[in-house]
Amino acid sequence: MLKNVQQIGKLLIIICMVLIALSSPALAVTPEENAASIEGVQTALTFVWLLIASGLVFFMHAGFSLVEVGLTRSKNTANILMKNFMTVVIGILVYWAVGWGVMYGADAAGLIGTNQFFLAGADNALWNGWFFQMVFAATGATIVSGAMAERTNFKAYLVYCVLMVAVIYPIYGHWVWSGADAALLTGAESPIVKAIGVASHDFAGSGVVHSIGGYSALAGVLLVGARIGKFKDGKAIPIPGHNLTFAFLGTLILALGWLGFNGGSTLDGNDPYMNLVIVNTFLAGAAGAVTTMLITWMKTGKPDPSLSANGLLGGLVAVTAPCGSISNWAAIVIGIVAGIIIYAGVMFNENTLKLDDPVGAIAVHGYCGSWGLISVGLFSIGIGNGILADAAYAAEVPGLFYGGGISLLLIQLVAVLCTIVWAFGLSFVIFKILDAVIGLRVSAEEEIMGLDISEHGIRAYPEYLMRED
Amino acid sequence: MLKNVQQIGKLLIIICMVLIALSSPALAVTPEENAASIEGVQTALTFVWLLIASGLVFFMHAGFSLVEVGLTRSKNTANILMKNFMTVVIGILVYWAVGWGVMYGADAAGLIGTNQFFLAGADNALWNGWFFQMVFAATGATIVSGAMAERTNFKAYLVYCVLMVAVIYPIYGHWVWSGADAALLTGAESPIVKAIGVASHDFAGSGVVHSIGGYSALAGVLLVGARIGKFKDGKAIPIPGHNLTFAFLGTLILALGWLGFNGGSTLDGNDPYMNLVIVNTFLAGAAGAVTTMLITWMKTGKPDPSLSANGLLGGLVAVTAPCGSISNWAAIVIGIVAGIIIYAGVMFNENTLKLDDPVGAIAVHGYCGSWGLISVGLFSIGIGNGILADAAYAAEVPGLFYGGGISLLLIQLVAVLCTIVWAFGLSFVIFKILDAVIGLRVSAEEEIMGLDISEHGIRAYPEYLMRED
Amino acid sequence: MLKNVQQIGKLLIIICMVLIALSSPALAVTPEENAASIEGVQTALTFVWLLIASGLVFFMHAGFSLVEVGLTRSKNTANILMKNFMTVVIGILVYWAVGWGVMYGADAAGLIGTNQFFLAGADNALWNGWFFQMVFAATGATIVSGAMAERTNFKAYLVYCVLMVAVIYPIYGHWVWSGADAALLTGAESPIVKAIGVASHDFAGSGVVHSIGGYSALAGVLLVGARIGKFKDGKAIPIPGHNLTFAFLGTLILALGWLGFNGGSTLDGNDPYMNLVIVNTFLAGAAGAVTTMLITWMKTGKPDPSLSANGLLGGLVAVTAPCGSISNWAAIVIGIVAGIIIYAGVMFNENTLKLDDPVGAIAVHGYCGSWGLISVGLFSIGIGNGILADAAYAAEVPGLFYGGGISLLLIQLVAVLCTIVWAFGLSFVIFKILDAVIGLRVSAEEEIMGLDISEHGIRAYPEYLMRED
Amino acid sequence: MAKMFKVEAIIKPLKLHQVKDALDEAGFPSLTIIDVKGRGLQKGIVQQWRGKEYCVDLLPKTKVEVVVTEDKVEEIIQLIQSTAYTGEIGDGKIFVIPIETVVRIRTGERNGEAL
Amino acid sequence: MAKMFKVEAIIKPLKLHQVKDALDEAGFPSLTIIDVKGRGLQKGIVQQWRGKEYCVDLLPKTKVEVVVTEDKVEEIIQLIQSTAYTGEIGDGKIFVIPIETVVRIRTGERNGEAL
Amino acid sequence: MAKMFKVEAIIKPLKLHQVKDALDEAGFPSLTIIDVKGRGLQKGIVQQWRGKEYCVDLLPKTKVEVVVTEDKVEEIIQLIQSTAYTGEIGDGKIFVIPIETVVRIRTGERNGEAL
Ligand SMILES: Nc1ncnc2c1ncn2[C@@H]1O[C@H](COP(=O)(O)OP(=O)(O)O)[C@@H](O)[C@H]1O
Ligand SMILES: Nc1ncnc2c1ncn2[C@@H]1O[C@H](COP(=O)(O)OP(=O)(O)O)[C@@H](O)[C@H]1O
Ligand SMILES: Nc1ncnc2c1ncn2[C@@H]1O[C@H](COP(=O)(O)OP(=O)(O)O)[C@@H](O)[C@H]1O
Repeated sequence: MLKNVQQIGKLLIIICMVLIALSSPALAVTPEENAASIEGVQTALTFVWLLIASGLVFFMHAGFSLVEVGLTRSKNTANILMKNFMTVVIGILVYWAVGWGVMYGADAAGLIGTNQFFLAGADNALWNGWFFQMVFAATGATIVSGAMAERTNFKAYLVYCVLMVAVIYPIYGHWVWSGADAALLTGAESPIVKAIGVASHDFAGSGVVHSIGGYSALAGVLLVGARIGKFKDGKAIPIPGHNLTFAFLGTLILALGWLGFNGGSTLDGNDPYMNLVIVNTFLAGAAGAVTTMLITWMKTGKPDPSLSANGLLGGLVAVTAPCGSISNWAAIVIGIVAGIIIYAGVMFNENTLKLDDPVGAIAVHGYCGSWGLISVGLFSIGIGNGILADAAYAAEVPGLFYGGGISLLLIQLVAVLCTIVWAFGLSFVIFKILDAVIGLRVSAEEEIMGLDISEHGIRAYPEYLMRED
Repeated sequence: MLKNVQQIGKLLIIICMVLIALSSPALAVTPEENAASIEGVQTALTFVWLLIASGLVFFMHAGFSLVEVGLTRSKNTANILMKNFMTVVIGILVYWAVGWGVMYGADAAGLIGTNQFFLAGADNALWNGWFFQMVFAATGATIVSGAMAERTNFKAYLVYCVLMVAVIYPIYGHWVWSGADAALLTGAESPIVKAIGVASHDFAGSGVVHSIGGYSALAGVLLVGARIGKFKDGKAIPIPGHNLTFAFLGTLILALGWLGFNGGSTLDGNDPYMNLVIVNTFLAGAAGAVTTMLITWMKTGKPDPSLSANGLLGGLVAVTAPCGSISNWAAIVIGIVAGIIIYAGVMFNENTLKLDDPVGAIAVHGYCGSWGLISVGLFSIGIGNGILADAAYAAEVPGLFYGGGISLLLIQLVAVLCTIVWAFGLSFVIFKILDAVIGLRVSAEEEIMGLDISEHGIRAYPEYLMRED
Repeated sequence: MLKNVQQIGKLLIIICMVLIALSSPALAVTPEENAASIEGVQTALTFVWLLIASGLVFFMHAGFSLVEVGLTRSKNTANILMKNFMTVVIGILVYWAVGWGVMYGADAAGLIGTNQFFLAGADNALWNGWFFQMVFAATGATIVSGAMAERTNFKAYLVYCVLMVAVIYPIYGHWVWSGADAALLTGAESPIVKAIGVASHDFAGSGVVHSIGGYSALAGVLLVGARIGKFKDGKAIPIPGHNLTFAFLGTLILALGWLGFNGGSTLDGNDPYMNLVIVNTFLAGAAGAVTTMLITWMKTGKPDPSLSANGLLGGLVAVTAPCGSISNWAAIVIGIVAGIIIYAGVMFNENTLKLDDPVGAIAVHGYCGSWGLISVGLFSIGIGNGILADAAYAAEVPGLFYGGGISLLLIQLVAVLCTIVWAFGLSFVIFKILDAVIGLRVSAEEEIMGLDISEHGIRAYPEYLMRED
Repeated sequence: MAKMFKVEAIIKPLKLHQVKDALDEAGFPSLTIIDVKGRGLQKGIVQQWRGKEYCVDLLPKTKVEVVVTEDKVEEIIQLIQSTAYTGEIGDGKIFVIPIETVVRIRTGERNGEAL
Repeated sequence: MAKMFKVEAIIKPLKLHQVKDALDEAGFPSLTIIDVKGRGLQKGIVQQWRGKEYCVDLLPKTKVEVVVTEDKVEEIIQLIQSTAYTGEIGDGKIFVIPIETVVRIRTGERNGEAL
Repeated sequence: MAKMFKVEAIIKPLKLHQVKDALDEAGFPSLTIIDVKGRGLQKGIVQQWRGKEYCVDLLPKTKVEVVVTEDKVEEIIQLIQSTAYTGEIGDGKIFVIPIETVVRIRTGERNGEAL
């Protein structure tokens, strides 16, 4: 009986359509054609949105350059500019040839992608996706570059940069973002996910991008050692950067870039939750900046510019994982905690670990990245609940503070562990090898002379008379 | 009878739909579903457009920083960078907690909004709207910061900044943009609008943002006094800024930002009139720059860089109110007049009023903002006329030069008066109180030493040897 | 019979629609209405996309300024900033008044446009198109400004700039992009196109924008002569620029701008091929940068920063014409060749031609622009083939390496010839006249003093003590 | 031939304007200025960087050099001393150095005529 | 022991190259260069800022210092004078200052041997 | 009245810290520092710009000036020499210049008391 009705329906429709089609060309649009057009526009909107978001993230490389240049001495400026510049262009080529395939190619054992190298067989949708992912890829290496600035061998850095974009970043990325059933940290078939019962969540990469960069930087800083003159009798000596205007311009460019970084990470120009994502992003960043400023004000009686700028970045890094899964107030709390982590982390690194990280990259990207992952386990509202009623891309279950129990927090902690073990461990090995083969550090003479002269035979500002030490 | 037909119609449709739904899933798209999807895409396009526009406006804070830094001395650079940076982050937090509610919350007496504090109950549409409005909100304070640069107490400025974003800006904003029936300057029920017979129009904020900032700056400059050495025997002494490259980069960033500032202010990604708006914006800015350059060329024999840059900004500020309501040629005329105002205004402030405004903020934002409001009353074409045939958001009636008589001009003049009384008056009182409680100005010694050292214990460019005076 | 069926169909539909319309307002959406809405959204998406792309291209003027400033001496910085700044604002006004009409107005003989001056009769679609084209227009003049930096008379440059935007650029542009049937290089009715049998293709302006700028610069550099001290006994003496940070920031801003420059040039926000375009763009740029860096590394033992930055730009310029018509690997090859051209071109200009081009504009824009046009003839896949199956705006036929034979290569070579003859020839004449009437070059005394003081009575960085020579 | 001396004063940068103007008015327009950094009885100032304080003990100073004949030395010293004076530590010092010969490049004049 | 002198020349910055090369060719490669600002008979230049003119009376100059034994002083003066000469006001001055001792840090050599 | 001298040392910039601290410890906190460029036996360094090499023969140096009474001169020379020493070419030189008068601006004290 139903079948009959169906057939009659089909018949009726076909008749209708024939009649319509015949009757007048002006009226010849079917709902199905419209639906296809609508889908076309939706796709086009996603393309446009992601391309622009990619542009903003690409521009972040200018931001990183300026922050690093500003917070270091002018005798190493050309070298830092070149390192950051080559990082992007190497990133483009290597992520095209290898990185994307490793990250998003056909899954092998939940651990690594295995095809689509050189973007073989790409179409416009893939190019769009690649471009957005590519601009993220070089970021990890750039973070490392900042932390190791003013004493690292240029050639060794370039080789490291290739490996970062080809291997370190995309393999961890595969575990989280590949969408493979077995993807180590997020796939339904992954033993870890099965054991804990819930998938890990890292919206735009507090872990994938920032922690990976931050803990790789930790390995690098450890192995390359402190700059000459940084520690005297075990006490850290301030080495002021040469241009605060560049540092602040860079920071604001980075904040702008985060609009694309997080906003684009819904990967869908039609997902209204990009608004929640972006609002949370800026609330957390602002809270971080204010917090760090207040702490420095209390500690030394004067609000510190470069740490306040770090505070903004810390808040932004931290909220990058949870931004699509939490309320506004939680974003602010996350930002405040990030601001505290920035101050405490920078001091801890310098005073306790005796690490020399000129730009604070380890605290900003490493520690705040981990805090970001953890915060998902605390503040996640859960898809379908409250403001996330219609959300598509957020942490699925509620976190600890929203009655979701400990599971989400647990898997997030596992993710934190993975970033540390993977990024720190692998980078440590790579830097060790690079040190043996190429030499990780320039000579003391070259360092004192400045890497601009020793590595590039140039001065960044040849006309200004400036003190060498 | 009609009722019967309706019922038969409904029945037919329901039958049709059931048949269609049953017949084939592939064919199961109704025009209504399509219409809903289309609306979804339209909304998504608005979201995307406004988020990007917001990003560009956010980036204007980098522009303001660079212009202010560039036109002042290097001994105050870190302080200016911090002030502008904290202005944005404070703006984000305060406009979230208070400002938005005061501006767009439920209207009380046409004067003030009263709910939605902390964005209570927000959804994606509201977050989208908030984000766009938020990036505007901190601008007023930033304008003030520039005019009072090089001698204002950091703490007093921060407190002022909070009040600007929480009270001064959003209350005036409520009068113009809240959409409330009784909104003082635009609501149909407002006694002023009723009296004059037409609503005021301020497209993107020549008045709301720029005049408010400019006249607040006037109050501040008056109370804080001139920088040491600015006037000698009643004659203004030039105090050159330390970096023209920053000033020009900042100016170009501001111009870029205006694309979002004005373009986004249709608040609708589907409104084709964003094109007219943006074209008028850039025409006016260009006309302003050329005009000011020519005037300085004639006056001193050499085209002046920083005033020419001010000329561009003056044109942009002026056209911000009328840009959606006028023809191209009118935009150019408005820009030319703005360029004249810039030169005349800067000279008048310095020579006659003996005001010390290092960056020309009062002329750029105050005077040109007022000219922008007035120009609406002169050049408005009126919705439905000529090129505005399909316009949705423009001044409703024609202005004086388009046969609309004096009413529009009148209400625009009332708006100008309101900006002056409100911004100058309230800021004057606030600065007076701040001066009594915290102290508005640093000590002469601190000023001479530079605010970088006195307020932050830092130098912006510690490696460059530079003269202190 | 068919007619009857049609009539019955129409009748049925009308009945249906009446019934639907009567039955319920909520259901009153026809597929035709939806189709119209969809078209509206598609148009709106194009508007939004092109406005944003325009913004990015506009921002390139900041990039050009910074690169030029960074690679020259600080005593000419204010002058360079002013020149670039006035180029944009003059560009806006002149392209509005004249340029657009000459380029896109009603065609006369395939050579020139003849109406739409002052954008007479413009609607939103035209404003949108104008804005996008306008931001391209001033680029040519800016290129010239860089090559002739540090010794050219300001007034003469401004006059040249007007002519560039009013005549030189738009006439050549008319031949390629006007869409006129007779358009010299692309119209089906053009004698050249007829003779060769295929239209020339220049996607986003390797020729129209870059070669025209580059070969105009060649004429200017030839006539204005080398900077004092550039050649000693026929040997080129390096004159280092004063700020590499600005040069690199500028380069990254330019790269960002290219996203809009090439991505926007599909002129359709719904064309998915913008993704291919942008991916190819960045691949070529990256390949160019790496190539030039490696060459300098091999040649002098140290990787050269400013030439590597030029390498990126060379790759971007070259791929601007072919980016929508080629595969990824071809983009990389094109970039590599561009990187070689940059090094060889800069050396050839300096060592052989004894030309003094401080920023490398002739090699970057002239030579790489030509290579870009030629590469279309080699690597074009052809519309409808392979990845270009659905492409709308690409070179129509395959190039030499894709079995398309020699025709496409031939017409591309003709286009190269046209850019050289037209831009070099006309600019040569114009500069000659300007030299006679105004004087193209400042006096030796003014040049030694620096153009900042002589042309503007200002120093860009008055506080820094710096050597004059 | 009158003996000649270079009066070399290290002063606070912000006093330069006054010193310069005073010298001009008193008929000594010619001078040379050098940006220097100095340390004397004056303790350095405490600066901070990323939350850590450190002492900058070399403070920016301005060196003013005026070459005159012996009879003008005392007048110049008085002038500089009175205009550069603030009474606070760090006001600086004046050193007087003998000059053997002075030549004006443009004219080749020597010594007294060259001043 | 030959007496030693420091020849201190204040010249136009753009003449530095020539002076430096001339000294080198004449066998006096060793010298020290300082960026200074100076005022002499030469009037300052008028600059402008935001539409207002003002006079900058301290112009950038370069100080060249060469320490030599007495017998070389005149030669150096001649050399500098002839190469730094433009004939225009502002060409600068040369001051000759007695030096008591010279020490080469690297070797500890003194006086004549240290030069 | 004890004779006074200015000990003027041209040293490598990166040695400034050590020299400064050594002087301080030895009881000579007062000094003046000037950024200079110099050329001596040391060849310049080869730099490059846009693929072309060129020689910068004026290298950044730091001039340290300490004015003391005659009896301290030798001690200061020794101190500077030992701390500024690297043994490589370019270590610099020390010049000792007689000083006629010293005045402390703040107090008006002269000569020995002013040091
Ligand atoms: N003995 C000295 N040798 C060289 N320079 C000196 C000497 N004493 C003082 N100066 C210079 O004079 C400046 C001011 O000296 P200071 O002792 O602080 O002044 P005051 O004693 O008046 O407070 C110092 O910064 C330093 O540059
Ligand atoms: N008496 C002086 N004391 C110190 N410096 C001087 C003196 N006279 C000239 N100078 C320096 O020499 C420079 C050139 O002097 P100026 O009088 O302009 O030269 P000329 O007399 O050849 O035109 C001045 O800028 C200043 O730095
Ligand atoms: N005769 C001199 N006159 C002026 N300055 C000198 C003279 N000799 C050396 N200098 C300064 O001393 C610096 C170091 O001199 P150099 O000859 O390189 O040292 P060394 O002989 O120990 O290698 C030079 O850069 C220069 O500034």
